[in-house]
Amino acid sequence: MKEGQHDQHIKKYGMVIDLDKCTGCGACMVACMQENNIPFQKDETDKMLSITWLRVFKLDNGKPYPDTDICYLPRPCMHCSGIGEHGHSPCVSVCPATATDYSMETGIVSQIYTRCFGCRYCMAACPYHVRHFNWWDPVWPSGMERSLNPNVSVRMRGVVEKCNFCFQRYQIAKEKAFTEGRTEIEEHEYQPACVEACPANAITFGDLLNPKHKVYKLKQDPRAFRLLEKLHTNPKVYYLSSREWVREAGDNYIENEKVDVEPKKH
Amino acid sequence: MDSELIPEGVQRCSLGKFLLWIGVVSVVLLWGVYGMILCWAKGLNQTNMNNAFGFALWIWADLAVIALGGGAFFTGFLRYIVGKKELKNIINYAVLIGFICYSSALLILAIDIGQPLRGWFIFWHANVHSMLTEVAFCLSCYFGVLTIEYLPLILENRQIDKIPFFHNLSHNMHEVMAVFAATGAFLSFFHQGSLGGVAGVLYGRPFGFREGVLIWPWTFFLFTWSAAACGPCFTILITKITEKVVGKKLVKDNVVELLAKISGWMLLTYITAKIIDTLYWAYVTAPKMGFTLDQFYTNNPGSAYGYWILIMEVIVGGVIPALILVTRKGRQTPLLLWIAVILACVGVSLNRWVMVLQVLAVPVLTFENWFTYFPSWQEIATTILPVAYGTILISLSYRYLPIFPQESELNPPPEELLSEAETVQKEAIEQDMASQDLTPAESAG
Amino acid sequence: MFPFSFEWTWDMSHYVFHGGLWYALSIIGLGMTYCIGKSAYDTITGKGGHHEDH
Amino acid sequence: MSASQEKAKEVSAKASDGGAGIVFIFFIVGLVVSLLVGWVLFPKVLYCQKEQPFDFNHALHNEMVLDGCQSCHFFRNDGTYSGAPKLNQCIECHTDVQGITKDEEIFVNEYVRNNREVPWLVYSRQPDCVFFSHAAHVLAGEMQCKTCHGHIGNSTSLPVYEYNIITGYSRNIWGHNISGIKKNTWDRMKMDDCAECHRENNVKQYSVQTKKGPCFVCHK
Amino acid sequence: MKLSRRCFLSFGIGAAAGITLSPLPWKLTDDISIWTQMWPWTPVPPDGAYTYENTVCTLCPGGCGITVRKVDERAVQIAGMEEHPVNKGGTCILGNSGLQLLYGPFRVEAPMKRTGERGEGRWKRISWKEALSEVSSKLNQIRASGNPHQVAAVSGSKEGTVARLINRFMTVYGSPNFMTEPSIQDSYEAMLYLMQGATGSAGFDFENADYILSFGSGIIEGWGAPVRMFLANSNWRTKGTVVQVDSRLSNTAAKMDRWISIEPGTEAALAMGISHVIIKENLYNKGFIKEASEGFDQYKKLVLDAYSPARVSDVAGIDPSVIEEVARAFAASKHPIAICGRGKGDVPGNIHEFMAVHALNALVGNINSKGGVWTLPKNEYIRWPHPIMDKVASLGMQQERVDGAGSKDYPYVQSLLNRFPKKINEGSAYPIEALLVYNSNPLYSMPDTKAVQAAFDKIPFIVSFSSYMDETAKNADLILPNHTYLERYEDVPTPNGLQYPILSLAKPVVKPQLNTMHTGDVIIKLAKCMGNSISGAFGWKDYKGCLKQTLGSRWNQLYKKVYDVDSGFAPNKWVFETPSGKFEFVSSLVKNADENNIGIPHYYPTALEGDEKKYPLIMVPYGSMKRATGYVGSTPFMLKAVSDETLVKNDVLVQINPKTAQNLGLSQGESATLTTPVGEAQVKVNFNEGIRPGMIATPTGLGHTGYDEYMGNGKGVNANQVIGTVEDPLTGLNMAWGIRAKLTRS
Repeated sequence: MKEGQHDQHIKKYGMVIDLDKCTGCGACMVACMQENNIPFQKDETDKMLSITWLRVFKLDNGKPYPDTDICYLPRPCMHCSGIGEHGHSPCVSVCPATATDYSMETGIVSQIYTRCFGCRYCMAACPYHVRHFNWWDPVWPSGMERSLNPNVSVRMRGVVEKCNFCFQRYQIAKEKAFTEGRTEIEEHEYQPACVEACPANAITFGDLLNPKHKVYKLKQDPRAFRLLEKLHTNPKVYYLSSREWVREAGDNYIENEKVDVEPKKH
Repeated sequence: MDSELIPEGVQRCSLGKFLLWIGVVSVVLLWGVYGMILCWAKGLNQTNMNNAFGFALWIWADLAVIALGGGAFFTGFLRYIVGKKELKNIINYAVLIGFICYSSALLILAIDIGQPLRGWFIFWHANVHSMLTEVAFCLSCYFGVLTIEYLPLILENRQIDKIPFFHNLSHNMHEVMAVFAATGAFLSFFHQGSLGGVAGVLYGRPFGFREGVLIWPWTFFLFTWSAAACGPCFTILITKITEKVVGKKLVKDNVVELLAKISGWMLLTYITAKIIDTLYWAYVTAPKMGFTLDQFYTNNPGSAYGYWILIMEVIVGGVIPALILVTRKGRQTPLLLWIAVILACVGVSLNRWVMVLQVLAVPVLTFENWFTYFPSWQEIATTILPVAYGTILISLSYRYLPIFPQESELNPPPEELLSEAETVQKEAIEQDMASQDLTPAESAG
Repeated sequence: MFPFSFEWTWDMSHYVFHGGLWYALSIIGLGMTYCIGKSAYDTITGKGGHHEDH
Repeated sequence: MSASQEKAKEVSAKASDGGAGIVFIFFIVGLVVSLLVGWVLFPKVLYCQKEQPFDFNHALHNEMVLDGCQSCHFFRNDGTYSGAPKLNQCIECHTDVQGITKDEEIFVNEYVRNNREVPWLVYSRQPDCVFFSHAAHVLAGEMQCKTCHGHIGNSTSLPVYEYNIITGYSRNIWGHNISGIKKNTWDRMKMDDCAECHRENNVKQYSVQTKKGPCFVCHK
Repeated sequence: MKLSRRCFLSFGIGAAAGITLSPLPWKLTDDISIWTQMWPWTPVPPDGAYTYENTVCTLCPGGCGITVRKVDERAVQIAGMEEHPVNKGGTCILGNSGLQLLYGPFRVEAPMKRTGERGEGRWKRISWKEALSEVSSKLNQIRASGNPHQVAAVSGSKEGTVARLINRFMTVYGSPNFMTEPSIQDSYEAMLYLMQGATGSAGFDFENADYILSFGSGIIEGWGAPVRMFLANSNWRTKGTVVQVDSRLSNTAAKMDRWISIEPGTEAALAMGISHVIIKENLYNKGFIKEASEGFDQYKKLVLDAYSPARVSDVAGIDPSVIEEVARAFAASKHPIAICGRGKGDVPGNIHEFMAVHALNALVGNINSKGGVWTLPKNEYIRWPHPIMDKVASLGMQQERVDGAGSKDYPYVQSLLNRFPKKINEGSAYPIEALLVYNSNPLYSMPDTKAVQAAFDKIPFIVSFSSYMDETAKNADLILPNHTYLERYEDVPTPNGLQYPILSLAKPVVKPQLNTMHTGDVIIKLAKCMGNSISGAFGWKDYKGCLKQTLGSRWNQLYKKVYDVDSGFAPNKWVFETPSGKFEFVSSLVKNADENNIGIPHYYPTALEGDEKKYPLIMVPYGSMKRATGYVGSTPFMLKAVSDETLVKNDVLVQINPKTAQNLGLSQGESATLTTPVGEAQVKVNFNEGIRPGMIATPTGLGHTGYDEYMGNGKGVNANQVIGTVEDPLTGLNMAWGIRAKLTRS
């Protein structure tokens, strides 16, 4: 960004997901699908072909019965701000046709479907597997296209798509604010579909830079961790877990490495 | 029938046999074309790629043919820039192989992308920070250069050469070929490198990531270097195969030996750099990201990505051929030369395989498992398509173009065939030859 | 690729990248133009060259 | 000397004895024909015309309303823009044929009586991949309607609706000038026109990739 | 012609120059570029005015308030209704994907009459008039023969005006055979009746409870009102302790504070063991026991004699110290609650287990008090005048119910649907000539589907009111499709497990999309078709009129706000309606309560179906929020969310401990045959360390055969195909939590 353009309206939207509360029920996944016009096939059991912008993973501690433990981990796009928070997330800088972009205003990584020509380099770049390719033409069983959301365009075959923190809701909230003579929106006015749907209130969303937003405090929770911090991708999705093995599962550690997942002291 | 088109002073098999041969290869070609059309019409669901393997067989094939086609730019570089005169006897063939490799790569890319009709966005809306943009630009420019280098050869066809304009054109193009070759070498250096950078810059992929102090992927240089080292090996290999098929010597030993020697030293230095890179990666880069070398090579399904692949790539496909080629005895012993060039080609292909497939197969999230992938027949067919296409193009070029300047010298024709103007007589002889029971080697020639 | 495409910015990475690209394209383009032009001229003037130098 | 060289000689001989004039004429003919094709025929083939359901007099209505364009093309409470008026807005006045025009007769008889929405063809309809916020431009940016839509509000009849046979877009997106040259801000509605205005008005340029407006501000 | 060649060349150059200088190539490039970005076959959803309408979701008895987002007339999204006290803005996965049930092609488009063989799927569209006359003439014919009791009805629920209209219709028609889908609510009701004399349902003041002892209840897997339970659980993460007793690592077991793994089916023993410790260590609420309980001494003796931690430990397979620890913590908590009813709660269960668990609540006196278990009165808002019955009806109503519910053998329950197929197949009761099915899909959701199918085959006339072509509708003779829940009015009574009465009103948010009719209207119309003796009981013009009249003054509030909480409700602390007026540890309502302790909480091992030698493993079905198991099937979106550890292509994966699998010589992902005394299924093996060795867990909610492929037709196996029923000796309700099984390589 050029000198002089810096302003206090810069936001960094992010998410804090409380894994202690998450029950793995999948409501977030479906809310996301409904909001974002995600197509479906007759067979969706191959998860590597299935488009789920938000996928709930099941983690286990690998111990035998009855010491086994499992934990669910919902994984939206991490909206990495990249090394040094410069916005060069792993996927953005690799896109040859500038179809994916990082906005310094919101910290959201966007995907422009009409610009994407489907080279899938971004998918190779993303270690979280948040990017999905449209292997098929999107076809709805007769009549079902009636529930499509007009705020999100339907993606054609052959392009990559991913979670965008329901950016359309940000736009809608902005429009409302303009009507009311405001230029900024309130925390509650912009919440992604998954956050809204979560029946356990496990997901919190807001501006990570704004001390008034709930996520600001939550990200400093001693239980907080992010996925693959060692790669310096700088994700904007934080997870909370009171279980050490879960926090440990957030990153790769080599043997005998001192694992720093102890709850931090306040 | 087509004797008017065949270069002067060389012998070729009968048209019937030739057409039969082309016909057989065309069947394979059509199979590939069918797979290609399926992919275009029905979409990439025809492949076994998935969201974990966004890059798969095709991208490997691309990287591999480009590496193997590296013989063109490096031989060109040696011939026109360094000034190794002897190499003019193999440069034509190197160019042809390069042309085939690069056109195949572009074709595969056109199938591989999800929206082929929008493929040109990579140029129009270029993101200059992407390695792939660099690849696309240099690849297509260099393909242009290769076409320019191949064009004079076509113009030298006996009939085309008769047209004064084309005759002059080919002459003039030869005159400035050094400029083209230099540009080609420059482009090639960058796109071979940026292909290396494709995996090297992926800082979310610990297996491929290789950025160093210069904030530049080391794989950039390793790829350029390996292509320069192994490309000529592939040129030698294809030349040797062609010689075996047609049953004639086409290039003098000293030419091949020179190329082999340079290749050997390139390979030796490359593999040294590669070993240093591997060690640094194993002991410094990967552990920083929480990985050990062991994690990269063990516990994968069916050991498809086991340590064997590292040994095959570095020792068997790198050290051994390098050592054979740098020793005079090694490159002068036909069998050893054969082994060395084959191993070098296998080594570089394996390297590309690893840098495409294994990069993606290694689970990065701790709660994911190794990803597995096996190509669908459509992918295999479209990958074999370039082989068939290349075979046809080589056959046509060999038959009708003066590819090998030393051919007539190495294979002096029988006296009675020298009266080239007498076409009727020649046809008669050809028919005569066809009616005789020729050995396969003769008939192929 | 062109300064009028939306993505174009006047910065160092674009200078370097597109500089290289246009340099290569110019050489290819000018080289071919020269060859074709010269061949046309040679053809008209009847000054055909010979291939003995390669 | 080969046959082709002989031929070349013949040709050059012909060229030198006065054929150049005819050749030049052919060049001019080719040039003129293709210019005509490109400038005249091509736009005719490229754009098809569609009739609006019936004609509409903006000027007449504009005189009768209090709040200008926004009287009918209003913002909803949630900030979304209503676009072309719906039947229930019109029937406040048009329950019966009031005027003497044939168009009003069509409107009342075919649409009001049958409670059918009028299938207006929207001149400025952007494609599905575009997100455009009227609120951001008119309310927050305080822009005038005519900056983008021109003087349609003063027109007494609707212009012919033309659409591109390849893209299906309304002709107003590219603009009526086939060469894409525009004189007024409302002559074209392409992405570059949006970008140009954004740049001129210093709209925040937060994109990491392009150093311009992030793509998804306008694309969905 | 040499000249023309040159001229042609010249012409060509001129033309090329002209074209380049014209807008043609540049414009065409741009247009083609746009064309490749806007494929006409990619749907473009039309935009419009956004509106939001509140209603109540009736896809399960959870009773969540929902807000439907509409774009003009299209519903495009369902979100939780922020203000609704049950779900406070949350939705479950099924509720969230409800629009797929509205717009899906698997809906029944119009009244349908079967033309082919049953289940063949060949139908003829008929008019509503024809449909009604078809049903009424058939029913009149049966009635005329003097056998009105030979008509039966199955309803998804017994609550709500539509179910009550059907019940009323049956009554004036003359059939006692109104049956409802069973659930743990039946067991809870029977238990409350036996121990507290109450005729009402159980509510749990979870919001104020601080220690939850759950005996296998799937707190976060659909038990009770699912979304409300999720919210409660989220609060407990900071303000409470939940201990889950479970024989496998269920989601609940994994997510709660503590998981106690026990031998399957020994929950009652553990409850009794905890009782033992509480009583022995004098930790119980003396006030409650003294003032408000009856039969404590007898219970105490039983507990102390037979359920020492050491003995319970042998039975349940846990350490005695765990029992003591839990007992002490439970008793020491301010508001502890013990709950039971396994998994999602769709199988009623063993009444003595319910009693044993509820005895714990009594021991700590946490009944009808803050943070405890409350008794809610029956929904009383439906106050219709008693119908006048003619002679035929009266005679019919005097017949014993075909399922035996309410008879002297099973006096504590109102419906025993699990006994229905058995009685028909045995032929021991009178035959059933016609069956009406509303909001229920017995051919899919009842255990032992083969037996249910056999029973249905014996019924000559089946009418389904289903909105969807589900398994039962597919096997019906006539389908009179109901509006879907987003197209109709409906009253929604208090959801399962809520501790205060709440009434909600579902309103149509979209116009009926197809030629369907509200079942309430169908019943009223049908009654009117059938003559005075029946139509007299249905004085309403239509269903909406009926509902408006029934809700009376509450209608306006409900119409505006969707829900209406009965704020005046408070539980009667320690007041009981038993003959003794006290909480009865030994139920005086059970004859010979001492005989085999039949009226006292106690443990006995469940006699699972199957021979242990032939079937060495125990198979338990397990539910998940991700798979709908009730009347409606899982939506395409839900199937998309189903894990690949459950379903791979069309194969269901059964969960098995790796050790057990290795003993059987089975490897991960291998195909196997699951055999139980009831049936056989082709499955695949999934290693799961969360499964107790010796057990197999089979996912429920898969293997549909109605609907269509997007709704999971042919995907996996319906777990009900391989599980049977076990009758509870006291209530007659099904208490089978598992079945013996074997798994062999196939």
